[in-house]
Amino acid sequence: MYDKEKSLAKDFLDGKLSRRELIKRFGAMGLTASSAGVLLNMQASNALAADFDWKKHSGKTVKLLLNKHPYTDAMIANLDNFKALTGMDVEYDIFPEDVYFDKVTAALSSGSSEYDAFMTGAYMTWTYGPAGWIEDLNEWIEDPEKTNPNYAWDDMLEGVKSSCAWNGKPGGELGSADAKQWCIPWGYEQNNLSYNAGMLDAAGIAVPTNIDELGEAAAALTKDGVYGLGVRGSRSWATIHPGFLSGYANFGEKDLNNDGGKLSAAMNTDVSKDYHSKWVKMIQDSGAKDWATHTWYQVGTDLGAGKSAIIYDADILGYFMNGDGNAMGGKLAYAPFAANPEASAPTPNIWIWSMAMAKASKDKDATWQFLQWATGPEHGLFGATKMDFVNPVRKSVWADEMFRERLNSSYPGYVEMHDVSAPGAKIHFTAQPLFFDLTTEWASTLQKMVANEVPVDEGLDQLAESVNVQLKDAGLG
Amino acid sequence: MSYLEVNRVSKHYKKNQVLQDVSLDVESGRTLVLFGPSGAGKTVLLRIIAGVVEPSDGTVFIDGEDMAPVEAEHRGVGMAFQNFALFPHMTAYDNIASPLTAEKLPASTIEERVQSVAKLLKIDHVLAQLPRALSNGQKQRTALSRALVGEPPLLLLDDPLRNVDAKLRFEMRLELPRLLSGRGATVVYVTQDYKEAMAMGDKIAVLNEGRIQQYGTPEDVYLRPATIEIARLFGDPVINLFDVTPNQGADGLFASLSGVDIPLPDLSEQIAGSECVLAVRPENLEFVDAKADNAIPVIVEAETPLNEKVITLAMTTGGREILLSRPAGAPGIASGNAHVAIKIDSTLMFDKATSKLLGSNSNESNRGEAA
Amino acid sequence: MQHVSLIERLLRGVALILVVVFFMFPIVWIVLMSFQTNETILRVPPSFIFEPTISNYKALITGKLETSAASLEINFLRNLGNSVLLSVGSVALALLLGVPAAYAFARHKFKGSEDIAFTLLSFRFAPPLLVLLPLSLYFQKIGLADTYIGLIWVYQLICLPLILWIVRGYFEDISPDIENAYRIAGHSWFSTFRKIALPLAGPGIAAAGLLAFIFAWNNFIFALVLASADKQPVTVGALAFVTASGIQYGQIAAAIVLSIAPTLALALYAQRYLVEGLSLGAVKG
Amino acid sequence: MRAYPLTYKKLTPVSTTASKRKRSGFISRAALPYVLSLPALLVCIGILIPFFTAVFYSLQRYRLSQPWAREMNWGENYLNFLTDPGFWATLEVSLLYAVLTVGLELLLGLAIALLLQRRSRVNNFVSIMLLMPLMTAPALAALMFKLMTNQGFGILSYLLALVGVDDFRWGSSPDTALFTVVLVDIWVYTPFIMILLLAGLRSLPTQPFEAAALDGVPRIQQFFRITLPMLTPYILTAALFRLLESIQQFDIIYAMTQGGPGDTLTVFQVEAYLNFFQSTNVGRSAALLMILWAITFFISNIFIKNWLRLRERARGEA
Repeated sequence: MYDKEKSLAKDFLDGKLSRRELIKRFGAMGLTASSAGVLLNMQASNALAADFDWKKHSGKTVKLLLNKHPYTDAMIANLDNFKALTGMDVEYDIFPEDVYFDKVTAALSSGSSEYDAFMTGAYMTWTYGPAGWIEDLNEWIEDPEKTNPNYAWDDMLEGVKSSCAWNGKPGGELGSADAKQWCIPWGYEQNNLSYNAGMLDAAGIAVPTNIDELGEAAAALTKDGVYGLGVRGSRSWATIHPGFLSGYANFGEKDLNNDGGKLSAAMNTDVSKDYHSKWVKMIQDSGAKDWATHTWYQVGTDLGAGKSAIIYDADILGYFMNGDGNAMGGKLAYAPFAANPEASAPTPNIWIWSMAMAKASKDKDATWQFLQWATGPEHGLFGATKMDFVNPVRKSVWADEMFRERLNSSYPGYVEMHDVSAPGAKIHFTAQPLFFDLTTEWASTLQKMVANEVPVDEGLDQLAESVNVQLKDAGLG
Repeated sequence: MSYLEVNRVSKHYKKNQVLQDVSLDVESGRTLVLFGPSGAGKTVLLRIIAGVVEPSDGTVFIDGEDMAPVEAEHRGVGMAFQNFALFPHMTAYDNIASPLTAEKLPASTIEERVQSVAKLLKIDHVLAQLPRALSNGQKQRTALSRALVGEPPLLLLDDPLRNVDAKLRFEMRLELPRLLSGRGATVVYVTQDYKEAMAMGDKIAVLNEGRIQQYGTPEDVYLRPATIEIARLFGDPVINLFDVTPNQGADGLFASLSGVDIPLPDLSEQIAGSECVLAVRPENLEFVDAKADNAIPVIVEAETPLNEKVITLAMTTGGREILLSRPAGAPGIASGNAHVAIKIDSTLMFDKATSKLLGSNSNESNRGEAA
Repeated sequence: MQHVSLIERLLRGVALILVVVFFMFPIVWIVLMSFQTNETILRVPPSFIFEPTISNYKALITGKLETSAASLEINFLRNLGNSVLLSVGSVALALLLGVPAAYAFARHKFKGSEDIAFTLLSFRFAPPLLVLLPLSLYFQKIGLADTYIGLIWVYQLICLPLILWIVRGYFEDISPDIENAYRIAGHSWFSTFRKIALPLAGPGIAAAGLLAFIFAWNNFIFALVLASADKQPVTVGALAFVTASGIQYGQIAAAIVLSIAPTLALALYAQRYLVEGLSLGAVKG
Repeated sequence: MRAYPLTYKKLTPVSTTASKRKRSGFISRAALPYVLSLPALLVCIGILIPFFTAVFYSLQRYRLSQPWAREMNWGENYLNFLTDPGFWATLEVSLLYAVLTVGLELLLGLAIALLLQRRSRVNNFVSIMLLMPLMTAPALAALMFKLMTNQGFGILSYLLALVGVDDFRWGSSPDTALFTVVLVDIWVYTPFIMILLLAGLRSLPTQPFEAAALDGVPRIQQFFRITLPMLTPYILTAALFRLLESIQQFDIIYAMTQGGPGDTLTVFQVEAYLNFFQSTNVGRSAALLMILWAITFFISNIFIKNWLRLRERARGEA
């Protein structure tokens, strides 16, 4: 690190320089905005150091298992600061997303102590937690000896934070008082609409505000080789959790009933059947032809390539597809979406990329040192403003003017969409260990419905019956 | 002193008995012929001697030493295979040189000895060729050269003339005894051809169904075959066999053949009244006048002149086929009715039930049987 | 050769062209794709006319790709190196272990040899997942997890039975007399094995080795389950271009091309062994 | 024929005296085969241990996410299959897939091998070209076909649309999913069969064909009466290798459709993989794989018995 740059950054933090002036001077020195950000963050980290013994685990190494993801890129870009701050070293293994979770399961189930911490989603902790592979992080968060005073745990978005906490009891409410913090939110995704503004304008179609309008709009937009609505459809839990469950939850529907710890299927109600019918028809009329193999990346690229008009999926897909490398880059817009016409606000189900600590880790305190930095406010702000660390999970980042401004300028409606739907955003699934069994079967049932292999109501009854059998089998029903 | 001794060797593969209690010995510098039909166990016995097959039971001694713990490569044996077994990826030269390279002899010595043996066998012009480029005769000579080149004290030749054409076989049959006798090696020679056996062997061991049937000099085997089977195998055309039941007459033993009473020579055994087989070699039958003693009436069916002899097929009145052989040029009858007589002193008598030769102490020369 | 009519020759020609088109088209298409940017790949209708770019290959080789959204770090060359190391190592070990064993099974019919040979072969057909998962536990305990040695060992599951089975057939096809002759000529069994059996079974060993190499190269799941990112082969590495910020189709294509190239080069080199070598030995009755 | 003068020099015999004879080496003759095969066996035994662990797992009620409920339930995982329609669907689609792919690949492979039988520059070149798909890892081949069948920019979808089939959904429709994965399988593995059969064809002796041609036997009959029977051992080997791999297919199906759409392609390994990695239901996963192993063992047993018999017969004739 160069002294000149360092002193500039220090001046800025001390209030001797304006931000504009700082960036100008950095620019004069040939630094890009993002590396300038790294420098800045470094100084901010140094400022942190005064209040907390960051050097306590100096010389130690933590090893991470990471998914190939912009969050990972952002973290690695800032990693030198962590090393400087703590004197620790960080090693990491990055796996492609297609195989990432299988790799995690393989590593954890083998009892490997190779990885101290890893990226995960909240759903996965419903397996990892009971299996005894990960730690309850409350132990560290609540210990002032181990957690720096500026960590600001309460700064985390409430719905996101509590979605990562579960008491381990099948059907137990997320974020309950006795819940264990299995992982720390890192970045998250709400499921709303991202759409091709040009296409909607050209067709004279208003942004749909409920599922019926969405169906109509999608049908009207399906023409000239473009299909109206992009949603996932592969035979996987991933098909259920984004738009589909967000809309489903908006009707007040649940996946499972919890009768005093006894779980049973709840997806064969009349309302659910109605919702399923609309969903299936929407895909049949205006979905991708190869919907049944679509995972998140086909949904995203099709929107980015101008092959679909609207997606009801993760907001960050729309975010990334608005970038320069895409045919439709800069032409996308965003809107919150409440599927139920009678609902007052959207209730997006969320996906949370989080960090968890492996129980097999040999030095958990040192690992926590890394985790609190990686999920702390400074790195969050750095990632959100300098890199593509969207969506951030901290209120303070969302309140940051520079961040809001940056989004508003190139991603119209994105911030508003987030603000509107954030209060209702949480995991709407019932936490229980059969999550993947049931959602995979659910996805498979949807595929059969879309292929007209089974009528919607019959399919749901069959699904419910099978789910009940499996729950009983596993001692949950 | 016997150089090679095979002592009560047996070999079986699972339940299949290939050799049973075989014993042999060959004196130093002599040639033993192992004779027998295919499947008799000759090749297996040879491999046991060479050390590439282990006997199930019994011992092989070479030069007085028990070979059981000695690997093939240390037995000092040269072997030529019926199928030649040349190394297909080596030139004829390297093939022949292989026993010498094993001895780690200097290249010049190897060269000299290979050339020498190749010249001897007239293949020195094809030494650079791979076996697939050689004619069958050249292959055979290469294989033989390979067996000879190391001057092994014991040579095992497994029917080396089997897979070569008739002309070459004829030539080699003349050539081989000279080659071998000059080298002072002890030889075990396997063949299915009785003439080869007679020509090559100082002694012949007749092997059949895994047992030694007879062990003796070529004359022994030809003149006093131990069994009907051996009598049939040795001799061309094949020996005539007549089922007879000898009776004791006033003048001694006689047998009735096509209604003619034929006097039989005296034998040590009492055979009167028991079923026997009278064996007469074709050359011991002759055409006679109808009035001659013991003339048997026959009808001549066909005559086949060969170079040095004439074979006649005739039928007795009882419907039995008999073969006669006479030197070419000797008088005979080409067709129609005729009479033949048996040179009675040259006949052989076998016990029909056991098929063993009667009237001779054949056991004496058959150690396999005696054991 | 029998007389072939003009019509038949014509039909044969057409059939041959169809076959070549069917099997080569995807490869050609992928090669073309590897010289395009995402933008031209995603163009409708697809077109054979485009401005070729080597940026995909450059990205793979330099390990860095700048996109609008993010700078991707790619370690594809490392994946390629891992594939080479794992495949070569596994085949070498499998040959080292398998050829002598195949020789033993072929030449020395010993008690239970047939059963052992069959058991070994049946491993080739055990579902890999079945052993892989418990194996990861044991590897953890004995320290073989995440090591090349451990991986090469597991790769024996694919390579060893294949080599054993094919090479054994070749040894059996060599007349025992040829080896006996060499022994009797005064050479030890080992020198017989080396100078006679090995050279004569050479084409078969080469063919079996080549097949084993292909199967090892194409394996996907072993390294994924058992090793860390720095030991992953190309089959896993090629998936790295699918990220939240977009799929790099051109690079996937370039990665596929690069991952086929080494095996193809090897196959070109050893082609005669493959066709001619397989015509003897195990495949034969 | 002239008799040769025996001018051969008398040289020192190779081994003369018994005392000089060396005994066998330190490895005795009986032990040799065991010594040679031992390393290979040891390596395999290392893989045997996990195998038995897997058998043990298959007899347990064992979910990683419910460690407290882990217990031996003996054959229950297997018994449950009897009443589990999912299992029977798995069995059916696995067998169907195997029979379809192997059958088609054998036909196609044989046809191509016959086309290329004659040694010529063109044929050799083509046979090398055809090796390329085999060199492509199935996982990557599936990826290639996924790109080519993409509804947006996929060349195959585009070409189909050009000829008027504009609603062909490849792996995304239950009607065409099986076709699609079988197509990929054929693309990857037909060259394997082709190369084995080509090797076989080229090694057939020519005499029977010449004799048949002289006798005026029509070529079709020559094929069925001579070529096919003589090629049988090759066909068996190729079929065995392919059948056992095909019934265990994972890479292609998982990469193309993850077993979907619906439950169309939930073959054994895909189902077992999902059972382990997503549901972490180790007991069921292991039991599924054990059944699969039993099937492959059974098939290979039959094949190899036949193969050995054919081999013996071929030896006997030789």
